[in-house]
Amino acid sequence: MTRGLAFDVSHLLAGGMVLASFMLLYQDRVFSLLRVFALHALVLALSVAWQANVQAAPHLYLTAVIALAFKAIVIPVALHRIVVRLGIHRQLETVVGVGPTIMFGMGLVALSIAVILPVLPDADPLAREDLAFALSVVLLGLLMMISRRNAVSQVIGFMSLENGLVLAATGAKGMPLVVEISVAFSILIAFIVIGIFLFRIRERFDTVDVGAMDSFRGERR
Amino acid sequence: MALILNLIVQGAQMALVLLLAPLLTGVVRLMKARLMGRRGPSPLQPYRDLLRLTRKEAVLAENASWLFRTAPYLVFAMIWVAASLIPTFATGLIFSWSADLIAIVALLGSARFFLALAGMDIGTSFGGIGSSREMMIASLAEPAMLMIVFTVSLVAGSTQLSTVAAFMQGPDVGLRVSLALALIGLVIVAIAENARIPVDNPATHLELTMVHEAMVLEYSGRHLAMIEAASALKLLLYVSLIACLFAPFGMATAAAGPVAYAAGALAYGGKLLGGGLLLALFETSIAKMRVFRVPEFLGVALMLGLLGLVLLFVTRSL
Amino acid sequence: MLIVAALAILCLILLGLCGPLHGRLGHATSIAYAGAAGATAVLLLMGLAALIGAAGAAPVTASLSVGLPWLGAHFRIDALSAYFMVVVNLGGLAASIYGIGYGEHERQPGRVLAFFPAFLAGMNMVLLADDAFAFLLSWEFMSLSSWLLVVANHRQPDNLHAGYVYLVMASMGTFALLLGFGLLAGPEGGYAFETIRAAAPGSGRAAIVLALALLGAGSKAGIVPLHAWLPLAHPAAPSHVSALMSGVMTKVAVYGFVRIAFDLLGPPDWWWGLVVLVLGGITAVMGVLYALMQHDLKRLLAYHTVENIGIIYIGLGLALAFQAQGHAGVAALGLAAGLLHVLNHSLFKSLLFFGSGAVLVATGERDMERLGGLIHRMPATALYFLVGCAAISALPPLNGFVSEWMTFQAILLSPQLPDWTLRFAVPAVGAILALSAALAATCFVKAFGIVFLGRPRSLEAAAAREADRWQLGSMGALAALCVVVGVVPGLFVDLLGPVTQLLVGDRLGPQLGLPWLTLVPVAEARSSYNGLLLLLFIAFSTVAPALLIHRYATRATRRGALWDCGTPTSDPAAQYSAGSFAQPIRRVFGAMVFHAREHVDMPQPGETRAARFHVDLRDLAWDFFYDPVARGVSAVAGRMNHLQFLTIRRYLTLVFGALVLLLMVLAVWH
Amino acid sequence: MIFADLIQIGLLAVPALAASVLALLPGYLVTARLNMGAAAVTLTLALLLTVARPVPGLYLLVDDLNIVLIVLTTFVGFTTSAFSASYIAHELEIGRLTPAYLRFYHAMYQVLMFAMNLALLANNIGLMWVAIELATLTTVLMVGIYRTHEALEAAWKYFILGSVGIALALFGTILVYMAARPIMGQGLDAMAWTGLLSAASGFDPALLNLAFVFLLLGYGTKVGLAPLHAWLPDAHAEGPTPISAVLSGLLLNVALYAVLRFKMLLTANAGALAPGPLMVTMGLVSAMFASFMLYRRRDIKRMFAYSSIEHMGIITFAFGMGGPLANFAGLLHMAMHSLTKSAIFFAVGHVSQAKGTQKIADISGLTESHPVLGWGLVLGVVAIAGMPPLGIFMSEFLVVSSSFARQPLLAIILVLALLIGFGALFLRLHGVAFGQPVGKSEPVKASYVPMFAHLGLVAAAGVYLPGVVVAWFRNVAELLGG
Repeated sequence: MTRGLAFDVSHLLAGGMVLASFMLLYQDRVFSLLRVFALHALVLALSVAWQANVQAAPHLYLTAVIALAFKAIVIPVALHRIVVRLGIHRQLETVVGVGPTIMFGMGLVALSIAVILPVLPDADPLAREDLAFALSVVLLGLLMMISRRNAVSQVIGFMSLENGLVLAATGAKGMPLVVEISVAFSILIAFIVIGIFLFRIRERFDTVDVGAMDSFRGERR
Repeated sequence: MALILNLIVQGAQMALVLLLAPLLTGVVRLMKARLMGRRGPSPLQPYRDLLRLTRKEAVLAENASWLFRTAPYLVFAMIWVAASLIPTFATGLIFSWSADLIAIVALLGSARFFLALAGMDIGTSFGGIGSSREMMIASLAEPAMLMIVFTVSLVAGSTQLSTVAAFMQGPDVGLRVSLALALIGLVIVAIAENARIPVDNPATHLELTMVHEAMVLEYSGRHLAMIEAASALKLLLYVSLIACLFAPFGMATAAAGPVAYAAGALAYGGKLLGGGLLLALFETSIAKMRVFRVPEFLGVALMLGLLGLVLLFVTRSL
Repeated sequence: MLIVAALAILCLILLGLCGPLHGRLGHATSIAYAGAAGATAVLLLMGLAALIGAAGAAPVTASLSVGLPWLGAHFRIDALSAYFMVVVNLGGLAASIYGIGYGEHERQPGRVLAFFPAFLAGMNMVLLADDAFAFLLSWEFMSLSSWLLVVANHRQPDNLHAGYVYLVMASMGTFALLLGFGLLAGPEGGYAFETIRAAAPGSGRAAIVLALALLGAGSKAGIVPLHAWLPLAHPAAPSHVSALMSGVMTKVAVYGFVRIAFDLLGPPDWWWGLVVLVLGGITAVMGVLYALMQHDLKRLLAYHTVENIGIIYIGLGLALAFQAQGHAGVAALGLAAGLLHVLNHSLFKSLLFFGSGAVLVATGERDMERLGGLIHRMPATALYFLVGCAAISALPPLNGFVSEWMTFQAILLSPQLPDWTLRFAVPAVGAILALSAALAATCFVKAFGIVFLGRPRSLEAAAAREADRWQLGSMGALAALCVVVGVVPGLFVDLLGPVTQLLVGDRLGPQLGLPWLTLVPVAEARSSYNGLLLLLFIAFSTVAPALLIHRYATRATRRGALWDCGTPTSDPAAQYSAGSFAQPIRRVFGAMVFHAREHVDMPQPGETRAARFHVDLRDLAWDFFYDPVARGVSAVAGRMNHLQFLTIRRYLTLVFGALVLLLMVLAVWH
Repeated sequence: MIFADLIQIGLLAVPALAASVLALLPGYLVTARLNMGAAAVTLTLALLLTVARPVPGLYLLVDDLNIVLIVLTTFVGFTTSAFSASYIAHELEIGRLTPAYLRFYHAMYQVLMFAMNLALLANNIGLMWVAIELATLTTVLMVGIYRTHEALEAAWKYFILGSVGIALALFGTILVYMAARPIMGQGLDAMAWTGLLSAASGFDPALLNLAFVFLLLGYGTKVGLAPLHAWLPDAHAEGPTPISAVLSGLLLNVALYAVLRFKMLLTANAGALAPGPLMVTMGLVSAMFASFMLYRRRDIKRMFAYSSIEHMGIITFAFGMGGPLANFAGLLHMAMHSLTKSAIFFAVGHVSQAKGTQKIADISGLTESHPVLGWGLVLGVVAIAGMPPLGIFMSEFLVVSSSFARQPLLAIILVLALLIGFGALFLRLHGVAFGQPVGKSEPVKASYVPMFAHLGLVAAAGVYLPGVVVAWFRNVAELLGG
């Protein structure tokens, strides 16, 4: 296996994740958002699997499987059902328009590249490129969380952020505990999803229940 | 022996001021009357008044306290001490160094303090008015006086009156703007402090603008006598002070002997007469002002004093 | 010597236990105050011994391995601290004795007992401290304990407000001093005063430290415009504590300033004196003007403390100015004047506060408009209070006059200064000093006249009872001391010799050997003052005429109704009131200094309601400084408060913003 | 050294075991005592650790820096368990907590102790991250334990913000590993503190910088630095008071400990960005912000939570300034703040039980109605406001004075923040502790021992620090460097 191929494929997959992140930002319907996220997770699973292959680290396959099964299938399906069950708005409510959001996202990508650039290239070009993409995915995930008002899209944002973390972790050659961390994160996300379901968060992250809680937020005014 | 002699001279000074004070008041009254075209009382009338008052029964208000009864004596004593500390016919008396010019000003302040308190003791509205206005006037007159003291002391390099008088007699004085300003200021202060026209009118009662008389309204008999004597002494004090500072000629020096002392006493008498005349002239030619014009009047004195002082500081450096 | 002092201080702190034990322990009040009196007496003796022995001897030093770990706590008694120990413990002793009687009237004595000895201990510790940490620790401990004393009577909202303002100002002052010491100690942390003295700061640094010292020690002392807390806090405390705070704690603040400005900072620049002088002048005149306008007896006294602090600072400023020009002798005069006034003020201000406490106990009133005629019901208190009034008004032959006289003498020597600004400033300050002295007399004619003279303005005042023997004893002793210091000032000026020697390198000539105990600061030809002779003269001239008249004229006296120009009224309300007494002065200075506004509400003819007259006075420091600051903080706090009510998404936006910002910093940094 | 290793394991095993046992046991008295007992054993083990220090292993490490915090953590853990015993009894009595939740509460308490011990002991940056995440999740669950709307919302907010923080910290951790790998090779070695520190000078500075930004923000969220603080006040206010005490007193410290460790890495690398200015800025922003926020608080626990933000800001500032004095002050402040703030929360817990409210406006005259409690609270606030002779005065003295000589402007900003905070604290204290007592006022059956033990220690430390402790702190201050 040539080094060039390994580089190109992982580059392609990481770039694919950034693209998927932008697609997430572009969506304005809940269900299509869920589908795009499944795609996001799928690309991640592929990327992780490719890293497992390249680094000859079989335990990474486990991570890939988790990503595929949990994030690409279980979570989207579960969220889909929650949306239906709780009667959540299918329309995504944005804070600023999609256009500016995407422009801002571009800026974030540029920023990630700018901060990664000074990293010495002799370290590991693979890691370096991966890192820039992972950082972009993380920042875009955060952007997703803050630019949408719906709880579901915020969860999706958080998960895409976390996908970026896994991408970075797998890109770091020989990093221990990657599997454990991805498991831990999956549990975290499960908590969030369960939380949304239990506390019946319909519209926003902000309140646990509609109505009474709106006035609260810490101290009654 | 020298000590006893010195003590005698000092005693003579005390007696002299005490004896001359009512006369000065009488002379001023007489001259004022003459200037106004009246015959006027004899210059000895104040002596008779005082003697009469001391022999009369004192009437005290029911709620008069011990302070009311002691204050006249205290006031009299303080002004008397202050007056005897000012060189009259001779400089360098034995106790002259026990209080300098600043202390003399402060002694007058003490006297005023107790008099003002006595004015409030009975709890009448007139007493309060008098005390309040007296203190207001004093609050401005005293700093003005101190500024003048400063000016004079800086010129002479001392706050000791004897030294100052000796210096003023000497050749180093010259004509100075500062001293002229100080003289004007001192006259203004003297007028205000002695409750003379235009600040106050010593001859009137039952006028809402009165100051000093309102304060002592409740006094009678021997207490009133002490207060009257103290007022007379105070007038004498200011005249002697002005004479000592700005017309120190004729004064005997320390331990100069009886002849010099007698000459000094004569000169002193002349100065008092002159001062009394000027005062009477001034008083007859001016009208009484409203009480709330007084601060402005005294403000002028304060400004003059300060101006003189600053000029002095500045010219000294040139 | 330091060990004994330390033990006495420890005793004081332990005495605080009487507070919580009050109720379980019989006589807790007496034990606490008697113990405090004993301890302060020991400390007083220590101070005196140190001061007398300070002439040629090296200062006593000691260090303990407490406080900052690698530094330890350093203590030292030199002439300066010994002198202030005398002042502080004299006041403390008097207050403790007074407290034995006064404490019985306390509503919640535990709250006072617990902190009163600690307050005394704190002040003594400040004087002994010889490193920045120990100094500030004691300083702030002093603030802390006095704050608790101010809020001892905590059920009155006014007291709480006073305590709050006090504590915040005290803390501001401590921080200022902390910064100052930080600058002096340098980044390596040479906090010992020994180290600081050795490493003289450059002129720029010294200037900053001086400013901070003025801010820190000045706020504690009550320099205008940092005085705002003082008239609130001092009256709020129980009266013997008011006496301590006003008479003694402000002196500890002066000590702090002297220690920094004269001892630690090295040789002064020429303009230091100017700044201190001008501040002192403003403080003196503003203090007394505000005092004149007060109708609350204790608040009047508190404002008057501000004036006296101004006088002390004028003395210190003169000393600094002269020292900068190398006139050590005159500097010693200015310093001695300031420091003597420290002692004097502590004596008469304590006395006056004790008197006001006695009045408070007897009538339950602090409002002068409801008092009057107390001289009949409380003759001894009245006499002592009168002595205090006369002394604070700088009347000869009492002590207040001596220190002001010395200050004037120092001012009169100022043509020796070469600098122009100083030449203009010094006479102006002299005028201000003269003005404030005269106004002080007015102020205390009002205080004594309204409270003790005239007829009672309320039933409480009419039913007043004389104070008990402890209170009277304490007041009597202070009054006697006022006379003693006024009559033999030479003794005390001599005591100050080692102090000025230490600080400006020169001292006034020995005074005690002079004939008739005269005070001659510079030369006899220049100026001299003899309180003793003056007292004798006055006594003679008072007694002799009185005797003569009684003997040879008449001593007949008749009591009758008051005359009042023929229109007497029996209603005490017709008397001159405190407000009307101050009215002429208010008209002269009112609009300028107090923003005074008079509102007259006169009913139309035929209406039956009463006419109303209301005067609105403002303290400019509040208007121009404190209120805006408070409003500013409140406004910012209100603005920021929205951040408590954001949605989670917005909080996330903040996180995101911080992240992006930091990343951009990183990108730019390369 | 087997003995020392055993102790080290015990420090983790005891809370873990206790947690599993407590999760099963019913009954208030037994569980509360067991909880205390376990905390006591942990404390004893921690104290033993100071004598017998184990050799650093692959996963665990005991050195000068963390031993201080371990002892502190276990001590406060123990005293809080004692406080919790009397606090929870009252909560059960009034029915705010049910026995089922009690089991959960005690188990979670021990899990939290386990997680914090693990975070402090970890010799592996990944392990530390896991431990802090665990601690966060545990506290999230505890904050929401009352199941009121407010509590749930606070927990939710904490959870979401904490999760994002955790994610950022993980990214930073990965970056550190990436920076270390070229030098130290793959595997666990490249994540162990022992190795990282000595080799840090050869790491890629750009990667380290990037890592630090993420770590500062990630763990900074846990520290409660503004503007990442939002979860903190609500979590403190709505959870059970013992948890507020542990949160403020310990968890914030643990998170700050993590930041400090990474700061040391950066300091050791010549090419990397100086971490000081970043920390100084965040510290100042936090202190200033929190000081202003103190003014408008109406809930007493939330107010003291903001005060914690302020103090974390001060500590971060101190460490950011660096140098032996400021570092010493920072460490001292950490210890003193833990003790004081938890003591305050003990007092506040009893107060809110006695008055039946946490609203400041409804509490007044405490020193009269509940003298011991009231004066305890006054002492606590006096201590936290930095007045002598209490410990925080010493640390603030050192921070302010040493930084003014170096960076006058920064010191002035800090002083302003301190002063503004001071004003707010005493404004509220006056209302709470003094004045006419109003409202309901039940006698409290409280154990004051933990509160006064803490305050006693703080008071003693303000006057005298034992030589051992000083030597310790100075060592660590030296380690932390500029």
